[in-house]
Amino acid sequence: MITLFSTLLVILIIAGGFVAIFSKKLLSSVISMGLVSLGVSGLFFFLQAPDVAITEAAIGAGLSTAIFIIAIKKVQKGGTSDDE
Amino acid sequence: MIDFLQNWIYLTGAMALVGIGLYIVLTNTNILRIIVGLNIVDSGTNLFIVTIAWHPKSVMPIYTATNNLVVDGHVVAADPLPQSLVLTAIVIGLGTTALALAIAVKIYQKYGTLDVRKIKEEDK
Amino acid sequence: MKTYNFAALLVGVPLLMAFSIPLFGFISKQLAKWITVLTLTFEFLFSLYILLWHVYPFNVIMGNWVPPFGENLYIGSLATILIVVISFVGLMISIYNLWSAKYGDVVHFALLFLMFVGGSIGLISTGDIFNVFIFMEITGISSYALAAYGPERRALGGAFKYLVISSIGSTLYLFGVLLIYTQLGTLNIAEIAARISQTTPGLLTFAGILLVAGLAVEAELFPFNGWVPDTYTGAINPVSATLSGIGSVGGVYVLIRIVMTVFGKNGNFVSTYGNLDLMTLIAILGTATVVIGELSALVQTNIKKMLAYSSMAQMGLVAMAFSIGSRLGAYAGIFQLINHSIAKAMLFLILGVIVSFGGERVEDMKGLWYKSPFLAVTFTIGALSLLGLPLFGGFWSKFALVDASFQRGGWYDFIMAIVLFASVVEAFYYLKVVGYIFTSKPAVSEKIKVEISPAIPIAAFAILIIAIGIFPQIVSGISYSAAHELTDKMSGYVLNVIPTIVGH
Amino acid sequence: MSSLLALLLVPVTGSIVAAIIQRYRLAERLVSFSTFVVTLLFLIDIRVGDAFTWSLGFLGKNIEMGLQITPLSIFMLYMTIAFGVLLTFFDLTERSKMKSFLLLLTLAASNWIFMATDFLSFFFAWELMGWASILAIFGGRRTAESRHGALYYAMMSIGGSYSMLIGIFLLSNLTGSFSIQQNVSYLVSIMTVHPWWVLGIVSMFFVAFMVKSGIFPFHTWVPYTYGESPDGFVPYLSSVMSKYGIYGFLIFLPLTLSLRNVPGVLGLPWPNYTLVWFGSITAVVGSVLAFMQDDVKKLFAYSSFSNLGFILAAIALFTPIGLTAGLFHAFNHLLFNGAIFITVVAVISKVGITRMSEMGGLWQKMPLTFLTFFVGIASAAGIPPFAGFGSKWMIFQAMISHGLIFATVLLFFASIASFLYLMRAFHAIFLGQLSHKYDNVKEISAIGKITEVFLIGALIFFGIFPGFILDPINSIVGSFGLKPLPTSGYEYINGFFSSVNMVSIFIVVIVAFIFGFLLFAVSAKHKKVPQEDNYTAGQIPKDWNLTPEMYQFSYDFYEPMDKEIAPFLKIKIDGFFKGFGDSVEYLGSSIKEIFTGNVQIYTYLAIGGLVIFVIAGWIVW
Amino acid sequence: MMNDTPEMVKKVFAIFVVGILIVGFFMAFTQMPKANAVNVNNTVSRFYVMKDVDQATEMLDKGTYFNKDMVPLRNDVPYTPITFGKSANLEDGAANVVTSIVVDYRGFDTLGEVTVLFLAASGVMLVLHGQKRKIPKKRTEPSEIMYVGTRIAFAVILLFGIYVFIHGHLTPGGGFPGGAIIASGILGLFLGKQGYSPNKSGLTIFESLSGMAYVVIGIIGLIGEKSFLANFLPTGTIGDLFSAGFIALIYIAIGMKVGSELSAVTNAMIIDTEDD
Repeated sequence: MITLFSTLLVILIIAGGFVAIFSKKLLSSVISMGLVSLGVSGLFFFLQAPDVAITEAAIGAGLSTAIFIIAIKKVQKGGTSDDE
Repeated sequence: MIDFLQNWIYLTGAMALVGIGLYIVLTNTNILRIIVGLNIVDSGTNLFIVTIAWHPKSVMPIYTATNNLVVDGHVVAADPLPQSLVLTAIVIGLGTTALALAIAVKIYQKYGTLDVRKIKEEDK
Repeated sequence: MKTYNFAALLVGVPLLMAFSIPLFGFISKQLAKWITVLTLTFEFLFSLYILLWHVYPFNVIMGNWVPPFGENLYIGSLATILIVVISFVGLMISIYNLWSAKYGDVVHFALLFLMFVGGSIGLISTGDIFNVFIFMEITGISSYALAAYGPERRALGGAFKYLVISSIGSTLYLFGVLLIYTQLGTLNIAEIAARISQTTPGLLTFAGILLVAGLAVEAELFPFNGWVPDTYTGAINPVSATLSGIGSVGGVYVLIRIVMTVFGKNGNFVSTYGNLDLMTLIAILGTATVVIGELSALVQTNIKKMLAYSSMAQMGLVAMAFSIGSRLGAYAGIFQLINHSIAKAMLFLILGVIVSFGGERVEDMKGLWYKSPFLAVTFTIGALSLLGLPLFGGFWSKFALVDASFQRGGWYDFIMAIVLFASVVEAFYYLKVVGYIFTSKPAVSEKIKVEISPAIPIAAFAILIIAIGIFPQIVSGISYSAAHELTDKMSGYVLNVIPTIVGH
Repeated sequence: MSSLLALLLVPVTGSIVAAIIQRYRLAERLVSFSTFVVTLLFLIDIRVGDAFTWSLGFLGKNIEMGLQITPLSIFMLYMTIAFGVLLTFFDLTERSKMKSFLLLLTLAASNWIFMATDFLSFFFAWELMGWASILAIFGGRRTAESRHGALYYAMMSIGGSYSMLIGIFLLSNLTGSFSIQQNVSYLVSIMTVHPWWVLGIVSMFFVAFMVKSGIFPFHTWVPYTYGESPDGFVPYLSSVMSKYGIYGFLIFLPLTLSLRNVPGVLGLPWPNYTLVWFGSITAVVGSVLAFMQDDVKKLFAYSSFSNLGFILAAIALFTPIGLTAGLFHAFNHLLFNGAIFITVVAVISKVGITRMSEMGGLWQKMPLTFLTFFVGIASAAGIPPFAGFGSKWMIFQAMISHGLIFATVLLFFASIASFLYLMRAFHAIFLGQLSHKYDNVKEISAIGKITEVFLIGALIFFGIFPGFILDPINSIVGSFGLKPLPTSGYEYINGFFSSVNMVSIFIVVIVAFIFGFLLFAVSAKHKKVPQEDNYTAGQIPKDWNLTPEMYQFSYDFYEPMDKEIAPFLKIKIDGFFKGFGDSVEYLGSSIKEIFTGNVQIYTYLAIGGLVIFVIAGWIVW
Repeated sequence: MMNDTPEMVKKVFAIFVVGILIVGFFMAFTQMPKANAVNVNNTVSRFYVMKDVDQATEMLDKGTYFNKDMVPLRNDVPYTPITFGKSANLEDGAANVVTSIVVDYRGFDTLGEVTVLFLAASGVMLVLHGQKRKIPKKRTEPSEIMYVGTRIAFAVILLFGIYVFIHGHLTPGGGFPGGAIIASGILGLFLGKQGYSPNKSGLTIFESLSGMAYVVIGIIGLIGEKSFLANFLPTGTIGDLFSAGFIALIYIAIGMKVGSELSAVTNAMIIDTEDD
C-alpha cells in the first residue's frame, strides 16, 4: 500500500518538475516547484524522516515559495511580462 | 523484491529532480527560473540523501513509548545521521535561495531585465 | 593525540563577534568596522601564538565527542600556516575597509566580511568532511553577498554568476560526501582517509570526480571557473582582494586535503586510489587553467579583469604543483599559494586606491609613478613577486616548483614547459603594466593622496613580500613540514587525529 | 675572502645610497663613481684562488654556495669594473639620463656572476642582472618605443632564463649538486657516452647565453634595446653586459675537449664547429643590418653584436690561439666600443637627435670627440696600430689554422662591411658641412675630455703593446688546460703562423701618416661653404622636393647597396618572433571568448566538464 | 558564443549532458550496498541511536575499536538497552535521535548552519539596502476582519512555533521548522495591513542576542566541560520535557533566531527600496 502511494508521489513530483519546465508563466513554475517540495516532504514521511519532512514542508514548500512569490511580484511591478 | 524496487523508485525520483533542475538551469535564460532549477536540484539532493539512509524495514529514529529503535542489539531505525545532514542542507538551500532572489530583484531594478544574456557589462 | 580545546575560540570568537555586530551597528557604523579589525587582530595573534610557540599539531574536540564520533578541528602545520596567512590578509583588508567601504549597509558588510574570514579559518581547520560543506557555504554565502556589494550594477551580475556555479558545485560535493558515507559510514576525514581502500573502486572513482568537480569551483580550476572574471571585476576592490587572497586559499586547501589526504596513498609520490588517478585529473585541470588564464589575461585591457584571470592562472599553478605528488611539489604549492595570496590581495588593494582617482583600464596606470611613487613601487613589487623574480617571495616557490617537476620527471617535464611558456606570457602583460607605470607621462598630473588606512595594509604586504624574498625561512620551514602532512597521510594526519586507528 | 664579499656588498650599499639620494643628481653620480672606485680598490687585493663558501639550509638539503676567483673571472672583473669606473667618471658631468642605482645593482650582480661557483647563485645573479638592466631600459627615454624595446628584451631574457632554469634542474637532478665544477665534470664524464643528452642540457644554457649576448638568431632585441635605452646605459650594456654570455659559453666549452678524439669537421668537434658558424653568421648579419641604419645608436648596436659574433667564433674553436684571440678581442671590443659609444653619447647629448643624416660637420665644434671617435672606429675596423687590429688578425689566423675557409670568408666580409658602415657614420656625424642649427654646439666638459683622452691613450697603448693584456689571457688559457701561446715581449703578437711586432707597425703607420699629412698640407686649400650652398643652375631645390636633411651628403649613402641587399633582409628573424607573439595574442583573444559573461555558458562548461570526467572515469574503470 | 544558438539545439544538448550525468549516477548506485542503502549498524550512527559514544570512546582509547586492518568493530561496542521514559542520565537525553545528532553530537555543524542562515539574512539586507520607497496607496485596503483575523492567527502560529522548538528533543521538528513557522506567521501579518512592517531593530536585537546566546552556551561548555559546545546540564530521563540538557536551550535560541531572521528576510524582500 505504502509502496503504491509512494510510487504515485514520485510520479507526482516528476510531473511537477515537468510542469516547472514547460509552464509558460513563471508563477505556475514556482508554484509547481512548491508542489515538488511538498511532494518530497511527503516522501520524507514515507522514508521515516519526520523531522526532515516537517522542516522541508515549513521551509522548502512554505517559506521558500512565499519569498519566491514576493520576488516575482516585485519584478512584475515594472509592467514587463513574467518571462524574459 | 518489492522492497528493493522501492528503493530504486525513490532514487529515480531523486535523480529525476536533479536532472530536471539542471535542465532548467541549462535551458532557461530567466534568472528566476534558474533559481527555480537550483531549488529543484536541492530537493532532489535531499531526497537522495534521505533515501540512502532508509531501509524498507526501518523505523523512524525517535524514541517513543511504542517505537523501539534497537532490536537484538541491532539498530532498526533509519540512519539518523544523513537525516540531520539533510536538515542542514534544507536550511542552507533556503539561505541561498533568499540571497539569490534578493540579488535577482536588485538586478531587475538596476538592469531592467532578468535575461542572463543581457546581464553583462562592457569593460570600463 | 594532543588536544587543545581552547583553540575552538579561533572559530567561536568570530562567530560571537559577527552575531553581535548588528548591536554595535546601532551605536556607530564605524564601530562595526573596528570590531572586525579587533576580532581579526585576535585571530592573527592567536594563530601566531600557535605558530611561534609551536603548539601545533593538535586537535580541538567539539562537545567532548572525540573523533571519529564527533566533530573536531585539526590544526596541523598546514592549517597553522594557512590560518596565519588568512588572518593576516583578512586583518589587513579590514584595516583597508575602514577607508574603503563607505556606501550602503556598512554594518552588514563588516559582518559578512568578518564571517568570510572566520568561515575560511573554520574551513581550513575542520576535520569533518560534512563540516567542510558547511564552511564552504558560510564562505560562499558571505562572498556572494560581498560580491554584490558596491555602487556599480555589474557587482550584482558577478555575484549571481558566482552563486549559480557555486551552488551546483556544492551540490556535487554533497553527493560525493554521501556516496563515501554509504561505503564507510563515517564523515571524519581522518577515518575516511585511513580506510579509503576499503571501498568499492567504481563508486569511489565517481565520488572522487564529484568531489573534485565540486571543489574546483572554489579553487578556480578550469571548466568550473567561469564565474571568476565577472565576479572579480564586478566586486569592489577589497572584496576582490578577499576573494583572491582568502577565498581561493580555502578552496585550494580543501581540494588538496581531499585529493591528497583522503584519496592519497602514503609515500613520496602520492598517487590515488580509484581507477582514475585524481592527481592526474588535478594536473590536467591545473595546466589547462594556467594556459587559459594566462592567455586570456594577455589580451585584457581592463586591469581588474587582467588580475582576475591572473588569479585563476595562479591557482592553476598551485594545483599543478600539488599534483606532482612529492613532498617538494606540495611544498612548492603551499609556498606559491601563500605568495599568491599576499601579492594578489595587495594588487587589488592598490587598484582600489587608484580606481578611486580614475579608471581601471591599463592606460589609466600610465604615469602612476608621477602620481604616487608609493603605489607605483608597491604595485611593481607585487607584480614582480607573481612573476617569480629573485628578491621577491614568488621566486622561491616558482624555483621549488621547477625543481619538483624535474625530480618527478616523465610527462611533468612537458607540463613544466607549458607552464613556463605561460609564465612568459604572464611576464609580458605584467611588465606591460609596469612599463606604463614608470615610463609614460600621466594624462592628468593630479597627485594621488594615499590615506593612512589603505597605506598600512599595502605597505605591510610589500614589506612581507620582500621579507619572504630575502628570508624564505619565514615560510619555508613550516611549509615543508606542512608538505609532509600532505604527502604522508598516516603519520602526518590520520595518526594525529585518531592515534589508535591501527588497532589490535 | 672578505674582499670577495665586499665586491658584492659595496655595490649593493652604493646602490641603496644612490637610490635614496637620486633626487640630487650630482651626489648620486658621485656615489656611483666612488662605489666603482672602491670596488676596484677591493679588487686589487684579490688574487686567483681566493674563495669563500657558505651553505644554505634549503628543505632539509644543505646546499653549498660559494664565490671563487679563477683567472678568467679576475680578467672579467677587471674589465667590467675598470670600464665602469671610466663610464661613471664620464657620467659625472654629462647628461646621460642614467639611473645610477640600477647600474650599481647590475655591478653587484655581474661581480657575483663572475665569482659564482654554483648554478644557484649563478642563476640568481643572472636574473638580478637581467632585471636591473630591464628596469634601467624601462626608465630610459620614457617613450612607447623604449617601453617596447624593454618589453622585447625582457621577454627574450625571461625565455632565456627559464631555459637556463630547466637546464640547471635537469643537471642537478642528475648529479645531486648545484656546483658548477661538479656538474661540468659530470658532463665531461658522460660526454662520450651520451653526447646528445649533454648537448640537450647544454643547449638549454646556451639559449640563455645567446640571448644575453645577442647571438643570431636571438639578436632581434639588440637594436630595439640599444636604440631606446637611456644614453648613459648603452655603453655599459653593449660593452660589458654582452660579455656575460661569453663568460657563460666559456663555462661549458671545456666539455668539447673530451670530443677532440672523436672525428668531427676539419679536426674540430662538431659542437665547436656549429658555434663557429653561429658566430660567423652573427658577425655578417650584424654588419649587414648596420648598413641600413640611420639611427646612430642602432647602428652601433648592430656593430656591437657583429663583434660579438667575432668573439664567439674565436672562442668556439677552443684552441689556444682561438681562445686567446677571442678574449683579446673581447677586451678590445670593450675599449673601442666604449670609446665609440661614449662619443656618440656625447654627440647625442649636445645635438639632441640620433639621426645621422641630420648631423654633419661636427668635428669643427667637437674636435677631441671627433678624434676619439676616429680612433674608436679605426680600432673597430682593425686598422693598425690601434687596438683591434691585433685581435682581428689573431682571429683570422685561428680560423685559417683550422681550415675554416668559408667561416673566414664570412668574417672577412663582415670585417669589410664594418669598415664601410663605420666610415659612413664617421662621415655623417663629423665630416661634411656643418648645419646652422649646430652653431651653438660646444665641446664636452673637462671631465669628458679626460675620459676621451684616456680612451685614446688606452686604444693606442694596447694597440702597440698587446703583451700587457695577452699575459693574463695566457694564464686563462692555461687554466683551461690548454697550452698558452709563446710570449716574446710586450710588443709582439704571436699568431699561429707568424708573429707581428706592433712597434714596427706603429712606426710604419706614423711614417705613412706624416707623408699623408704633408700631401694634405701642400695641396690646395678648400673653401668652407654652408650646407645649403649648392650649384643648382638656376633651379630652386624645392622643385626637386628636397628637404633640408637631404643636403647632408650621407643621406641615403648606401642606397644602391641597400637596394641590392633589401630582398635578403625581408627574411626577418624578427618577424618570426613577432608573428609568434601575434599568434599567441590571437589565441588569447579567442580563448577569452569562453568567458562571455553568460552564466549559462559557465554552467554548461561546469556540467560538461563533469560529464567528460565521468565518461573518462568509466572508460578507465 | 552560445547566445545565438537555436533553442532546439540548446535543449537537445542539455538533455544529452544531463542524461549522461544521470546515467553515471545510476551506474554508481549499482555499486552501493545492498538495497541501495546504508546499514545503520555499519555506520557511526549506530552509537548515536544507542547513545553509546562514551563506550565506543573507551574502546577507542584502549585500541580495541579498530582491528589491525583499520576496520572499526562497531558491533563489538557493549550496549546498554534504553527504555523510553525510564533510562536516565544517558550521555545524551534527547528522545529524538535526529535532534540529538543535530544539536549535540554534531552541534558544530548546526552552529555553522545557523551562521549560514544568519549570513544569508545579512546578505539579503546588504543587497536590498536602501531608502524605503513611498508605497502608492492600494485602492482596496484589506478589511478589518482580515486585519483582526491575521493578528489572531499570528498568535496561534506563534504559539505553535514555540511549541515545535521547545519540544524539539522529543517530537519531530525543532528550532528550524519552529522558526520558519513563526516567520510564516509574520508573513501573514503583511497580508492583514497595507504597509505593515515589523519592528526592524527589535528583530535585529532578537537575532543578535539569540545568536550570541548560542555561542555563549558553547563557550560555557568550553569553560565548564573543557570542550566547545559540550553539554553542561544534567540529561534527565529520556522522554521528559526537561531532559536532554542544553538541547532545549539551544533549540530555543535557534528558534528565536531563525524566526526573527526569516521575518527580517521577508520584510526586506517585501519592502520596496531605492538607492540612497
